[in-house]
Amino acid sequence: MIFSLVNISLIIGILLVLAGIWAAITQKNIIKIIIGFSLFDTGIHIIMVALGYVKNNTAPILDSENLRTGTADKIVDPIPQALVLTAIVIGLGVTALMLVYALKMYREKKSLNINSFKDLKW
Amino acid sequence: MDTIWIKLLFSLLTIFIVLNYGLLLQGVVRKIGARVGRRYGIRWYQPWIDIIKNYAKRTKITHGIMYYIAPAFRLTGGIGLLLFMPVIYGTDMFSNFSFTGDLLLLLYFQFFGVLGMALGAAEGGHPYSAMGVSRGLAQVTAYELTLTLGIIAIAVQYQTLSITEIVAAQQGGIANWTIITNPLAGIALMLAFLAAMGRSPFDVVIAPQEIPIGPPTEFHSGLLGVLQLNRAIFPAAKLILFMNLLFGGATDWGTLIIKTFLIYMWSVFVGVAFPRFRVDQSIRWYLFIPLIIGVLAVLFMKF
Amino acid sequence: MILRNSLLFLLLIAFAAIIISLFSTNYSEAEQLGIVAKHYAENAKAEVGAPNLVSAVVVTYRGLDTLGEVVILFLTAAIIGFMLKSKHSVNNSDKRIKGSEILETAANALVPIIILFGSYIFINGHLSPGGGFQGGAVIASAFVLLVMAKANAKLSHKIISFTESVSGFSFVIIGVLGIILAAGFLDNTFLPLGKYGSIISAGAIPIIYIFIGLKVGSELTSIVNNLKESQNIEI
Amino acid sequence: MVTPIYIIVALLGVAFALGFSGQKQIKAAGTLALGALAFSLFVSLEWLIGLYTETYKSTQIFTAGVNPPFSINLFMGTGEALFTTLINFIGLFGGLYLFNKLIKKGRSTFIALLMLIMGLNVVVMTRDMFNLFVFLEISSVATAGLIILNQNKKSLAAGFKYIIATGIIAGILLIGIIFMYRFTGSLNIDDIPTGNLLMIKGFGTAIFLILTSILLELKPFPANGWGLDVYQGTHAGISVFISAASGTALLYVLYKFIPLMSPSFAFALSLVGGLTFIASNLLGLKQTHPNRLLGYSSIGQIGLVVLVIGLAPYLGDKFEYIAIALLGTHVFAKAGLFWISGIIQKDNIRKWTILRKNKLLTILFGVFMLALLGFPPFPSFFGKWELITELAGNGFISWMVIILLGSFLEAVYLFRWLGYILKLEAAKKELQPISWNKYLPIIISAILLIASGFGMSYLHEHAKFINYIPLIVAAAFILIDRLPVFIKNTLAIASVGLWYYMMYPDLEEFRLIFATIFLVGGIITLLAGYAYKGKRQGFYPMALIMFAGLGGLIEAKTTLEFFFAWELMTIGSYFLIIRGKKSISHALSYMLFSLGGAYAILAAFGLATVNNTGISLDILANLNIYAPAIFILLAIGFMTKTASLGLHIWLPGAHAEAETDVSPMVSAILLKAGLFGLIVMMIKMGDQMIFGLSISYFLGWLGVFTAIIGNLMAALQEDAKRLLAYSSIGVLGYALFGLALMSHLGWLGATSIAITHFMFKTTLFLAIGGVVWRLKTKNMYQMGGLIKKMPFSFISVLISIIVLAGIPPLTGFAGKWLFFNAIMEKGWYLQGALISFAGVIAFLYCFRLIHSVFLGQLKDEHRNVKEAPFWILLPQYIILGVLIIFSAFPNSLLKPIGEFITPYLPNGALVWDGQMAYSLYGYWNGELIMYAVVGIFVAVLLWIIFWNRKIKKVKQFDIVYAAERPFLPETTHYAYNFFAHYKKAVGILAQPMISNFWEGVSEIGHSVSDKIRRIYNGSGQAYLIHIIGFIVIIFLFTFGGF
Repeated sequence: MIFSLVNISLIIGILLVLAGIWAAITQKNIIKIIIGFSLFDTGIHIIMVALGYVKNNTAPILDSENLRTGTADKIVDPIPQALVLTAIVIGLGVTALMLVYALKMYREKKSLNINSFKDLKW
Repeated sequence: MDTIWIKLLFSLLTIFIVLNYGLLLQGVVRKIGARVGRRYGIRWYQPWIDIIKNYAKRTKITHGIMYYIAPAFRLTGGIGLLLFMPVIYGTDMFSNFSFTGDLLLLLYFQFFGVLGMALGAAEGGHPYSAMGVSRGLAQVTAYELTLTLGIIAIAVQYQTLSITEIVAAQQGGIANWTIITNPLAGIALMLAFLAAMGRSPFDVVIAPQEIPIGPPTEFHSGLLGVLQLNRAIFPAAKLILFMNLLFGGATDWGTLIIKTFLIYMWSVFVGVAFPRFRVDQSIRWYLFIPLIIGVLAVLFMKF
Repeated sequence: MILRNSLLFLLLIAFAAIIISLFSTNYSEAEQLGIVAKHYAENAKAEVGAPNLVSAVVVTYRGLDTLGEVVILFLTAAIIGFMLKSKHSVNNSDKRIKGSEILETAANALVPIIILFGSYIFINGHLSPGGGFQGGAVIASAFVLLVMAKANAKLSHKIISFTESVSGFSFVIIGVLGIILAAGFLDNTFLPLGKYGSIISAGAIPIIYIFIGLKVGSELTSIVNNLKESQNIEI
Repeated sequence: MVTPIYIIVALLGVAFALGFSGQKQIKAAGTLALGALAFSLFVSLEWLIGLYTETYKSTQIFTAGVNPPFSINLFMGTGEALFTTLINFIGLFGGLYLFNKLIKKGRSTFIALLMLIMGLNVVVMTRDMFNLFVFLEISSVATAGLIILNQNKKSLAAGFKYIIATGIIAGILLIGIIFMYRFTGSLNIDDIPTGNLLMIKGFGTAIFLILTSILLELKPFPANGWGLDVYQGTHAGISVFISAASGTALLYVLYKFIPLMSPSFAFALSLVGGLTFIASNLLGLKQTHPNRLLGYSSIGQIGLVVLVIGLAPYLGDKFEYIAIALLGTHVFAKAGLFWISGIIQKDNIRKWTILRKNKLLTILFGVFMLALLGFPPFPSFFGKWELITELAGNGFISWMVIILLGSFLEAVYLFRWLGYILKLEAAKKELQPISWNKYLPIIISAILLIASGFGMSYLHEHAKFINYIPLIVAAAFILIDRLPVFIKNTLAIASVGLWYYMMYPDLEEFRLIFATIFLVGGIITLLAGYAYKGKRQGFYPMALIMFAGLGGLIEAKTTLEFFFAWELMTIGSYFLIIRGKKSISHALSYMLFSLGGAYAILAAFGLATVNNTGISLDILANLNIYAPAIFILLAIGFMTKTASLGLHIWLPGAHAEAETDVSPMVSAILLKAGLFGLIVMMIKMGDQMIFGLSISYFLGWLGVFTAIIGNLMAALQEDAKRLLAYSSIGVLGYALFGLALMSHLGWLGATSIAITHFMFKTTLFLAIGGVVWRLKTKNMYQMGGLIKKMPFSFISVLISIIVLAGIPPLTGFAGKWLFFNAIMEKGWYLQGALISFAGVIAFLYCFRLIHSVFLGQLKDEHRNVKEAPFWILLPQYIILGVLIIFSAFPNSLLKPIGEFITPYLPNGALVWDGQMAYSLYGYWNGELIMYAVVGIFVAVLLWIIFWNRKIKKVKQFDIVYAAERPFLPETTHYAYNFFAHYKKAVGILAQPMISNFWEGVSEIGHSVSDKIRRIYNGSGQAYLIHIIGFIVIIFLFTFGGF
């Protein structure tokens, strides 16, 4: 099954990562670069979740039914989900910081072109 | 203890003979030079007269302490060179103080007088004196190289630095003379000899037309007399050195006088035939042909 | 430019190749849980007592990570506050056009409901999908709505930062209580685990989640609030 | 014992609690924050001490009450304790340093600081990979917050570049971690199976991504533009955290991951580290912004540690020692330098002259800089030593070259900077008053650097035998720097004398000779110091450091001690040289040549340990591998000090510009250290062959040309001290030639020249220095006629030049005579002739010197000049007395030396008969010659005096002058361009070809640097491209794509 849900998510995740990087290394507009970074992050998150999937298993919430039927291990891996939660929040924080930076930079130079900020070099 | 006094006596005798011989040589050579130039020239005894005249002068002046000491240095250099050398081979007494040092001592001691002279001349404060010294020293460096190469070649040839032994090895006929047995070294040394004698074309040091007489410009009266004494002894001593190195030395005063006179003639002939070099010219000349010959002489001895 | 972009594209392809090489051998969908996950599935009930395994992992097993992520938000909020701190008085009148009547009224109606919903999410975080972060984000959205809808709405920095600090500080205290009263930092079992599946169960998890919710909510609010206020400054 | 988890608790708790405070209680809040940092430092320090003294045991710290890998665990071992201590130290003192600034900016900055330090602590301690990611992100975000402490367009741009770069890097780390989890089912580092995992496809890539992103965080070349921009853009106080704290933590992470590395990745790592080290130091050459420059240096240092980590498997149990020594130095020194930079706040290193208004800070700057460059007694010295030794042991010659070259480049810009600070025209403005909280961190860093240096040497199996007492005595002179010269000079003489006295019983052979030159010579030259008035601040510590080094060379029993002393001597003499006027460029080139030489020596000593046991100097005697290379390297090293041709260009300026009594120290004494080294080397190693040719044969020729060119250049100088300096080059050329002869007479000649050169060069430099002292000019054509004003100086010069020129009857002739005999014996006739040619050239400058200065025409403005000060004359006459004795009784000098040489080179020794010396070829009696010459001279002189007793003294201008009277001494004194004709004839030899060559080398270096640094074009985007490209290249490298 190449086109299983997991594989599709993985492919989309990878594509997002690549698209994000592409945006980050080609776009001149700082906001677009930040969007690229966001895409990159999101791609990684999708990959993370997809990797945690275990075939045919359910959400990692052990309600009484699971426990009763003794199928406690018939769940998908909770760890990537926990990790992705953390990663999302971190990504959120970083993105917010980037945006505020962009805001301040715009106020300094009235420009959002990344090439306007080359005062420091060599 | 007696031997020391006898030695001293013989030393004085040596000095006396060489001094008079040097003065005579001076007169004769000037005469020859004049005749070649179709002039009448001086009388042969003129050098004696000059010295006496200088000593007889009543006005005596000095520019300072070094000016005063310099002639002493100069004459010490001349006499020392003479006395540190075996003048007559085979006689203990006319070998004077040659037992205290070898060829190298002579090689370096000749600068003792030069240095003193230079210092005195400089104290005189005359720019020509300093110019003369500057030229002289520059020229010395050039021919010293050739001279050293020649001496090394000879020292290697005889495996000794002792002049007495070098002369000893040349005894027994012309065929044993270094100039024959080691012609390259001989030529190198004879080329160096030209400048060592300070005659034309290497007489820019005292070049009379440009810087009156160079270093001694400021000297006169008795001090100049001392220098004149040295000018008699010093060349004679050098002649004896070259004779010892190249022409088998001398076993008696007659041979010495004939040999040194002939050796001197070599520089005299060159001198009357060639015009004066500028200093840089003479340096370049010495650093070219004589240097090559010298190097060849040394390489020849090595391989 | 084209040359540059094609070179960059080549670079991207190369990078893609690296990513894809992660899947190169023996990659297949997982058939079963790994050791750690399996341990959680089997022992979480006894050790943590939260049905929502993700919450169990987030709050307890990997509590330190969670503390870290709270820190990041806290830090981001602080830095943003620092960066946007206006030198001018905040009391400059808002130059924006006032929100419409409908928007304001709807906002007034919705904000309490959204806050309630958010609280529900974090209070039930150990039982059902959800948790402090999610709940906090929902609460923050209420304030975003408020700030967006009402031109003159002023949120008190003091209250926000007080909430932030109290909840953060309490989180740490609870963590330390874990060391003192139970087996280690952030151990939730210093409170009784209670009845499995009920609201008041799973030891300290609900409490932590409440603080996280408050903290996340106040921090996100603070970020938005700061951004909004900074608009008043000259551009 | 406090559980390390409380570090987190304290920092976090306080950070959260800071939220309660308003702007009014900010001071209290800040103090609380510092308290938390101090608490963290206390905890980690307690653990460090506990673990070191083995009262504590390494501990796992579990969280959540569950065992790993099911929960996150931290680990506290010696490494963690050490690294967290370093980080918390920087945290506390960095915070203290920035305290006022942070208070002004508000509580958020304290929060960021606390979180940064907390994040780094956890990064060091954690054993969980995802946890590592989270806390790395915390520290990144906190750093991004701190970067904009001063909000301006520079810091904003820099911060943005930083945040996008670290964002991408963190993302890649995250990808690696999640796949790692996917493959192993655990996030715990300890659960990852070890072995050559990189070879497993997929899994290998995951590990690769983790390792590479950690590596990228360490700012490897060329993917480090973002880091550099941050160093330049942000406040220096913040750079401290980035450079010292973050770098330290990440290096530890890399260290934790060592078990995961495959050999190919380790190799890539070392390659990247090496490249970073060399490239960033190269790029530093063109940099003028102090913070960016420190950034280059910082990145370079971290690159070096990365290199060490990459080579860890080969370094064996020395690995930790090396890494800690290098890293510890980096942390303290870089923090100190950045802190100082924060005080100075100038954006160009040329404007740093303001620093020298503050003596304490200047000293501290010097301490940090020397520590960075691996000078003793700082830890990096021992680290570098061990590193080079271990690399040599593994046959990693190219690594050695890279490390030494990189260090050298670093020295170029750091010493240039130091030179600017010390000598560039001073700024008018005063330094702002500095509050104690800025001083304290800097001072403590310096103290810790020194202390850790002693600590490292105590831990080292060989270094613990190093004699630190002379160094401590020298350092003590810094404390009494405010006392007048008279007291300090007396104390200095006493301490040098005492040392010689204590050393004396152990001295034998060459060590006796050179110890006497170094220390007794030192005392004699120090006597001249009494001539100085006032305090002469800074002179005595440096002079004594130099003497400590020189004495240390004598005392050295091991290669380590020797090198230690060598470096000490170099640094002391550098500071002496830079004290001179206009010495800025000369001191720099002195230092660079010395360092180049020192590195050659270091490399040689490293190579010598291969297949050998121990590091005693005797190992040089039984080398079984690399012997010719070692010989050449050592020779090059020592010849930088003897200033042999090609390595001499530093000397003339350095010696000429030095102070009156420093010139003899650095010329007459210091140069002998090179000779001593050569002698030690040749005694141990004999001659070596390369491609069937004897190396000493080349050294012989080198000596010949050095002598000729040195003397020729001396003859063409206008500056009297420069003339003497070139003369030193020439004379040491003779000495080198003599040593290269490798025969009894050659060595005898060389040694006697070494001794006489010490004597006549001391008197010459002091005499000429005395003249310069009075006349305030060094140009000879501006002097003249001084014999009447300074007769004692004149006599001293006169006797010295007669010795120098080698004219009988003085002792200089001994050298000439010995050489001639030696070359006859050896068969080096051409060389011999050329050496004597050089000797004749020496007449030129000897005469020029004495004529232009003392004879000729006295200038009007010098008519009231006084004789040189008594204390400058005294040492000259002491030496002259000894010279005369040696001249009259040559066997008193030569016989003992001959006996010292005989054990090593028995053939061709002189035969003595009283004062009569017989060689194979000739003979020489110094005593009789002396009597004869003096006898003739006195007789002639008496006669002259008698005959001219009525002589009249005339005035200066009473000379024969073409019927005119000259009236200006300036136009009458023939001195300027004295040997114009000689220049015309042989000037081609006097072209500055070698200077041009070295200038060309420097120019190429700087151009290359300028070209390469253009890759940092300032665009954050370009930096992202570098990062991606870096990953791709390292991937290809690791997995054999190349």
